[in-house]
Amino acid sequence: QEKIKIGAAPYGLNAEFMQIWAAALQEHPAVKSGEVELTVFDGRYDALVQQDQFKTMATQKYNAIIFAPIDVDAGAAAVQTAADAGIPVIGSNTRVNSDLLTSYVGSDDTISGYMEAKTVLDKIGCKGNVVILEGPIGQSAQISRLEGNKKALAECPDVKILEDQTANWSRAEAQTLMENWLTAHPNQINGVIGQNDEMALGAIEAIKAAGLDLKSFTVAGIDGITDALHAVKAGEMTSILQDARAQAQGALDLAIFAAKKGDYKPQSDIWATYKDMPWKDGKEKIYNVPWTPVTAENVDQLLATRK
Amino acid sequence: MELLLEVEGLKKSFGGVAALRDGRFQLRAGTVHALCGGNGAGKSTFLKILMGIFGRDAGSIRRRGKEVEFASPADALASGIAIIEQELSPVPHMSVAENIYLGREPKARFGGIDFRAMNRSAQGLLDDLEFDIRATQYMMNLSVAQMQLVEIAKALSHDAEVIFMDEPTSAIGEREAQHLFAAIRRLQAQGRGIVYVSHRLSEIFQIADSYTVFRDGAYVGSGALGDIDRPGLIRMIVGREMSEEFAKTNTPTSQPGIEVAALSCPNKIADISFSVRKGEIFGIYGLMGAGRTEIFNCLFGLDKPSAGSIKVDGTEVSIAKPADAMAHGLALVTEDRKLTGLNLADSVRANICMASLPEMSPTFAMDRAREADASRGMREKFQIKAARDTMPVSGLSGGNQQKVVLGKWFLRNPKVLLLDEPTRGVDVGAKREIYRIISDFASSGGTVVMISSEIDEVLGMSDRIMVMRAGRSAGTFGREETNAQSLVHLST
Amino acid sequence: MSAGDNKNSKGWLGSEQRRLLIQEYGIFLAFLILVAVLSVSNEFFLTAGNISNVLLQTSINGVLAIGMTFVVLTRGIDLSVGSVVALAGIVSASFVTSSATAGISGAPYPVALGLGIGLLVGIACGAISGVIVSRFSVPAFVATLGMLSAARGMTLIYGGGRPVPALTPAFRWIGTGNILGIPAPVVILAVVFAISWWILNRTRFGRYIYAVGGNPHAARTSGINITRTQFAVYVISGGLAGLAGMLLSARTGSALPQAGIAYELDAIAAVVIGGTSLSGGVGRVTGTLIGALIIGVMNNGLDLMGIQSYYQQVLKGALIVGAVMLDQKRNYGA
Amino acid sequence: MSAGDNKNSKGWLGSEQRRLLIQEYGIFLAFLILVAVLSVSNEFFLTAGNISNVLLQTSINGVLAIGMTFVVLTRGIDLSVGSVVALAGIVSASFVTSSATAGISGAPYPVALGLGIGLLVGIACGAISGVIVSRFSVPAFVATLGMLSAARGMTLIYGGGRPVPALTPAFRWIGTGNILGIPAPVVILAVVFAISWWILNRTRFGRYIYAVGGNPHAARTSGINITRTQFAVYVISGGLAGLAGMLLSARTGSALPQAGIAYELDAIAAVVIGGTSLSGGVGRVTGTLIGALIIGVMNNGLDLMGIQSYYQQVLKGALIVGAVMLDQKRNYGA
Ligand SMILES: Nc1ncnc2c1ncn2[C@@H]1O[C@H](COP(=O)(O)OP(=O)(O)OP(=O)(O)O)[C@@H](O)[C@H]1O
Ligand SMILES: Nc1ncnc2c1ncn2[C@@H]1O[C@H](COP(=O)(O)OP(=O)(O)OP(=O)(O)O)[C@@H](O)[C@H]1O
Ligand SMILES: [Mg+2]
Ligand SMILES: [Mg+2]
Repeated sequence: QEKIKIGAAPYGLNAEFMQIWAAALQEHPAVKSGEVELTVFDGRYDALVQQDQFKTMATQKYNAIIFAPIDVDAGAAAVQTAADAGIPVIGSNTRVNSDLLTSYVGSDDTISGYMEAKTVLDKIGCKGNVVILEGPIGQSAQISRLEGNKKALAECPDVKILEDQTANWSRAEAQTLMENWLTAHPNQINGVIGQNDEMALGAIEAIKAAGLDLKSFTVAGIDGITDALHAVKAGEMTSILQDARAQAQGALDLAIFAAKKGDYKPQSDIWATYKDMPWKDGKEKIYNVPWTPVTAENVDQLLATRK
Repeated sequence: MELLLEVEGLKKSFGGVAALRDGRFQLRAGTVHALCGGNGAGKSTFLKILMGIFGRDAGSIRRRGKEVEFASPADALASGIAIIEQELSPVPHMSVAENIYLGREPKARFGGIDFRAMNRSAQGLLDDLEFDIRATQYMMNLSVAQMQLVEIAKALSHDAEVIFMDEPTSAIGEREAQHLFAAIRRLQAQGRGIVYVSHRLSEIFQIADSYTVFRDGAYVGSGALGDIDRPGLIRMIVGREMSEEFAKTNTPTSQPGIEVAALSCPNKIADISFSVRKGEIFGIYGLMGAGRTEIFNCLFGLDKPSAGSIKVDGTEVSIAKPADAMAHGLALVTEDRKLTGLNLADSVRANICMASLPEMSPTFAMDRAREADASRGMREKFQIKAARDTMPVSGLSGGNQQKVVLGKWFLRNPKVLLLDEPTRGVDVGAKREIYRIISDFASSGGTVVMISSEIDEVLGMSDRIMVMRAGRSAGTFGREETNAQSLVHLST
Repeated sequence: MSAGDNKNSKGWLGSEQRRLLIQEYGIFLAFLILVAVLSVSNEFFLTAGNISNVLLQTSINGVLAIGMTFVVLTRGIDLSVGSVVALAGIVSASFVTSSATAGISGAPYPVALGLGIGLLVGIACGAISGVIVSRFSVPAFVATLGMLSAARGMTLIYGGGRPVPALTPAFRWIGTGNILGIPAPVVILAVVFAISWWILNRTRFGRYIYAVGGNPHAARTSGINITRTQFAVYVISGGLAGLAGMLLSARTGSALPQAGIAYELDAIAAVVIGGTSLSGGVGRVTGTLIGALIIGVMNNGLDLMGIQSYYQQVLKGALIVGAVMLDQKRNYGA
Repeated sequence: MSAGDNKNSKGWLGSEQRRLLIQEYGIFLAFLILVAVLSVSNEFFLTAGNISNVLLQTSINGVLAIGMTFVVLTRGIDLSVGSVVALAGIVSASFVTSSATAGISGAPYPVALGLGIGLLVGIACGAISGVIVSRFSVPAFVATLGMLSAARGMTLIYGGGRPVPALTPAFRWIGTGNILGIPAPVVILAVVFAISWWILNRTRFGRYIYAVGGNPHAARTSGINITRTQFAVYVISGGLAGLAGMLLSARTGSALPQAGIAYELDAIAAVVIGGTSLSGGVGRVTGTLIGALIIGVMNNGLDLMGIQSYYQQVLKGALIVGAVMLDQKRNYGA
């Protein structure tokens, strides 16, 4: 029996989230059993590199492709390439502006942006001052999460946004930025909205280094990376888990399904975990993996999955 | 007669130090005008200002009676002035023809370059001058002397009315110099004006018909060469009475200093043997390209000989790199100070100390007092003219740069001194001083091997002379048993 | 056997020419070896489709690297190309987008307008760097690093930090179209290469570039206008970066503000691998093209073989160095 | 008035020394102007806390830039420092983490072991680049670009693409501790600077570096071992990158595989802004320190003034160029 050749094209593999995502693919039962031959292509954070990799996969006649594009719009050209070669593409993590996408498994970044801002605003009582640490300007996640942030902030007109800058998802950059903000706005910052955990952690380090009391700050991040789980456990921040495993394995199930032209039952356990996201015979266009706020109750359990 | 150039009160200073205080001269059509002066007198600075390479601080320049202001060499070229600079300035990765016609490439159709025509006319030019160089060769593959010839050809190719020649013969041989003089005569006959700078007075008396002397950046006097004799000119240049003989005080001992046997390097030199005793000055004469420099390169570990043995103090040594040669007491004053002699961006002091760093840092840290002392000592010994010894050597006049190279190697107190054209670009006064220093070095038991293209120098200084021809020795002769004619004869 | 040999040596290049080629472009040998190894180890590598892919994937870096060659030959460097790619890409895109949210009012305009404006933006950036370097003697590294930062900032300001999507099909053609079965970007690269080769090897301006890089003093005393020559090479590099930016947006179908990050490294790498010296005056645009192809082939080949990305990075590092080492051996060894 | 003037000129520097300082470090003037403008326009800028911040934020780039100065003085370049930062950071961290999931079995080890290993990793990377450049005459750009890629790959392989968190407090002290109220990284930078200044200005090896960079032919003819000198500067740069990597992970509290990306640009920028020529032989480590401070002050000042990030990038570009232009004016003008 011919193996099914599936290619995964994440936008980049240097950061922890996508690393977990890629690792989850390798742990999918169909890959482990050898039914599927999986190759992961590192998009190196460049839309064009991803597009080129699609061409490479088309040349090699892959049966299906899992795609986490760097950008909503720029992903469309890549999908077109695959469609021209008759290869189904399953989106994961980041949407693609294309009708040609077979289906998409991901979590809506606008929601998480709203959720994290809301937690911060609730904690500071809908008054005071906040700062926002943004992702690389123009990246889809940054745009959507900011949209969510702004939506929540609109509900609290008394809250002032003191600063709003990009730290490019980077902990070190966020740390520097926060050090400078703490100087420029002494004793004025109440909340820190970090669009991802790395930057939130950087802000925490800056606060600690300045000798300030973390308790007088509310810091929020998104993604639920390991360091953030530890920080949540220590009561230093809040975070929202974006389930990389579910996004990856869900997409892989859908990819196999598409490759086998419907002759397939999903094998991942994530369908059982998320009752809100039913398989529906693989016919849905969009599968929304729910966001899970990290809490004192579930943090130990989550940490256990990171061994 | 018409004045091609008339200059008055030219001034120039670099960072507060005056290089030229009062430059003056008049160039008539159809004359060869010698510009004389000691090292650092301001000759090159003067010419560079006239060429538009430097700006001036004050003074006036009149070209055919009209006040001019050259913002760049392009302007000077456009008004019919060309220059052979003292410091060679080749574009190494271009062909000879491209170097000669740089900025004036013959055009072909569609705005391209007509390479064929360019190569042809460059080759024609070189052949006319009887320079043995192929126009299609890469500049970087030429020897210093050949590069100098290309610079000469380039200046002549400009068809300029005024040509400045700043020490055009310092790196080339006798034969090529005569070809240059022939060309100068032709230009003179066409009514052009040539400004000729050289420290070789015999050349000046041979080719020039008028002179101007600078001293310490200022005009001293001028006149027709017919009205002055050699001692008179020297007096004007150095500002005091001075005789010109070679100060030779050494007497060879019987102990061998350096012995070379059957040294060969493919395509460069073959079967070179000689032995030099302590206290002896051994001269090597030859035409350019005869392979003299190559001998030194092999001796000093800069090139790998294919065969041969070297003995220092009677014991055979193996030399793979300059550091080995230095460890055995050898020192090499190279012929090309810019390429292999100096770190132009660094200070005079650092350059003087460059070959003695381990000796001056017994504990890894530099002994700065010793560095300063050494630098002061060498500057006095060779009378190096520099504003400060922390100034970069690039700001020194050519002759003074040469003295820095000499100082660097004398500082090492070598046993064997290898000198390749040691007085290149050095003025009459300093030359005498250098001869005395070399001679003293030999008298105190040092061994000297000296390459020179100046017959007077070789004959005046050497105890014995080896003549090189096409990579082989054409014989070795005692000082008394030879003369200029036989040297030239043997070398061709 | 021997007959075969004879035939070979009468191939498309005479043996003398071949010897010269290898001597001049030791890197060409490295390229051939790389291609040979990949052909043997992957069945897809030498398929027509994949060759077209590799060329397509090389086109943008190739265009940038050719522009960079001009600059590096004069002893300069242009770090800003990546940012100029983004700026020109987004500005030109805003003139040819059919999306109402992005773009300036009234877009899409005719494709020629978009192309012209993209080129102009690139040329303007190059001109600014060029003036700073040539007139004010600011080291090229600093001047173009400043432009790297400034052009990226302007990209974000211009687009409000958002991508410009939905480019018109006419515009996208330059990135996705075909001419006689050859992808349009490859044809564009070929044209850029041919013109650049001609300029560098056959015109006065080309000679001036080599002279200014090889010995600025000699160039000046020969009456060459150094300021103008230096200025011109930055304009060329900027213009080609503008072109590359448009190719990039046309290929991806949308202009991203974070496009082109770190492209300068790949462009300079192609130049240096191709044998052009960063100290100026030596090098050939043919070498640059081979350098760009080596990088393209390497990326493509490692992806084809499905080598894990982390190991790919280690391998790439080793391969780049290895290729140049081979070249050095040829040049200086024996 | 005139009395005041007199007093001024008898200040902490004699007038002659001051003249030299301005002549040698025109960039110092640019720095002072930048500081003056920022002090006036922002009340917080000159507070003790902020000065300490600026120094802290300069420390890592400062250490890298000092290492880079050694390399650049010999006509080289070290593009790999950012990747070496990440590799050394993650390897050393894995020895001093108290997290059971990350790290090698049995960690945490004593902090000295972690530090030693981090340094060793940096030195090893530098040594590899050094051998490739000095022995095999591969252009430094290519050799260290290869190392940039390879070291990043090894970082990802070593850590499996995940960060190493939970570093021991003893290790974190080098990034977050204080010595007499001065942040530990600042003290480390000061020590690195002092030693480097001494090496470059007062030792034999320093003289070798300037000679090799200024004129390799002359250096060789003067008996200087070029190979060894070149090799050594890459080892120094690698070692300092290793140190910087540990400082970074100690500061952020965890070693990230994507740390240090593009750090090489800032490091080289500091070197060049500080007046060291990329063509070697000319420059001072004091200038590099000022260059790093200019970059640090600029970043800090623009953040303090709350300038929007898009405009910050444009401004940063302009400021860098402006500072160096001022310097050039001083050197070549009048
Ligand atoms: N770029 C420079 N910077 C500083 N000083 C300089 C510079 N160029 C020349 N000088 C100084 O100007 C003076 C005149 O130098 P110049 O080169 O004109 O002498 P010269 O007459 O040509 O000597 P020589 O016979 O040795 O070539 C010297 O004292 C030299 O130190
Ligand atoms: N860089 C080079 N590349 C190729 N050939 C060279 C090079 N330098 C010298 N040669 C050749 O080597 C031979 C010996 O040159 P060498 O420089 O030793 O001669 P020389 O007697 O010192 O003459 P001079 O120094 O006056 O030119 C000559 O034939 C010369 O053309
Ligand atoms: Mg002179
Ligand atoms: Mg010679």
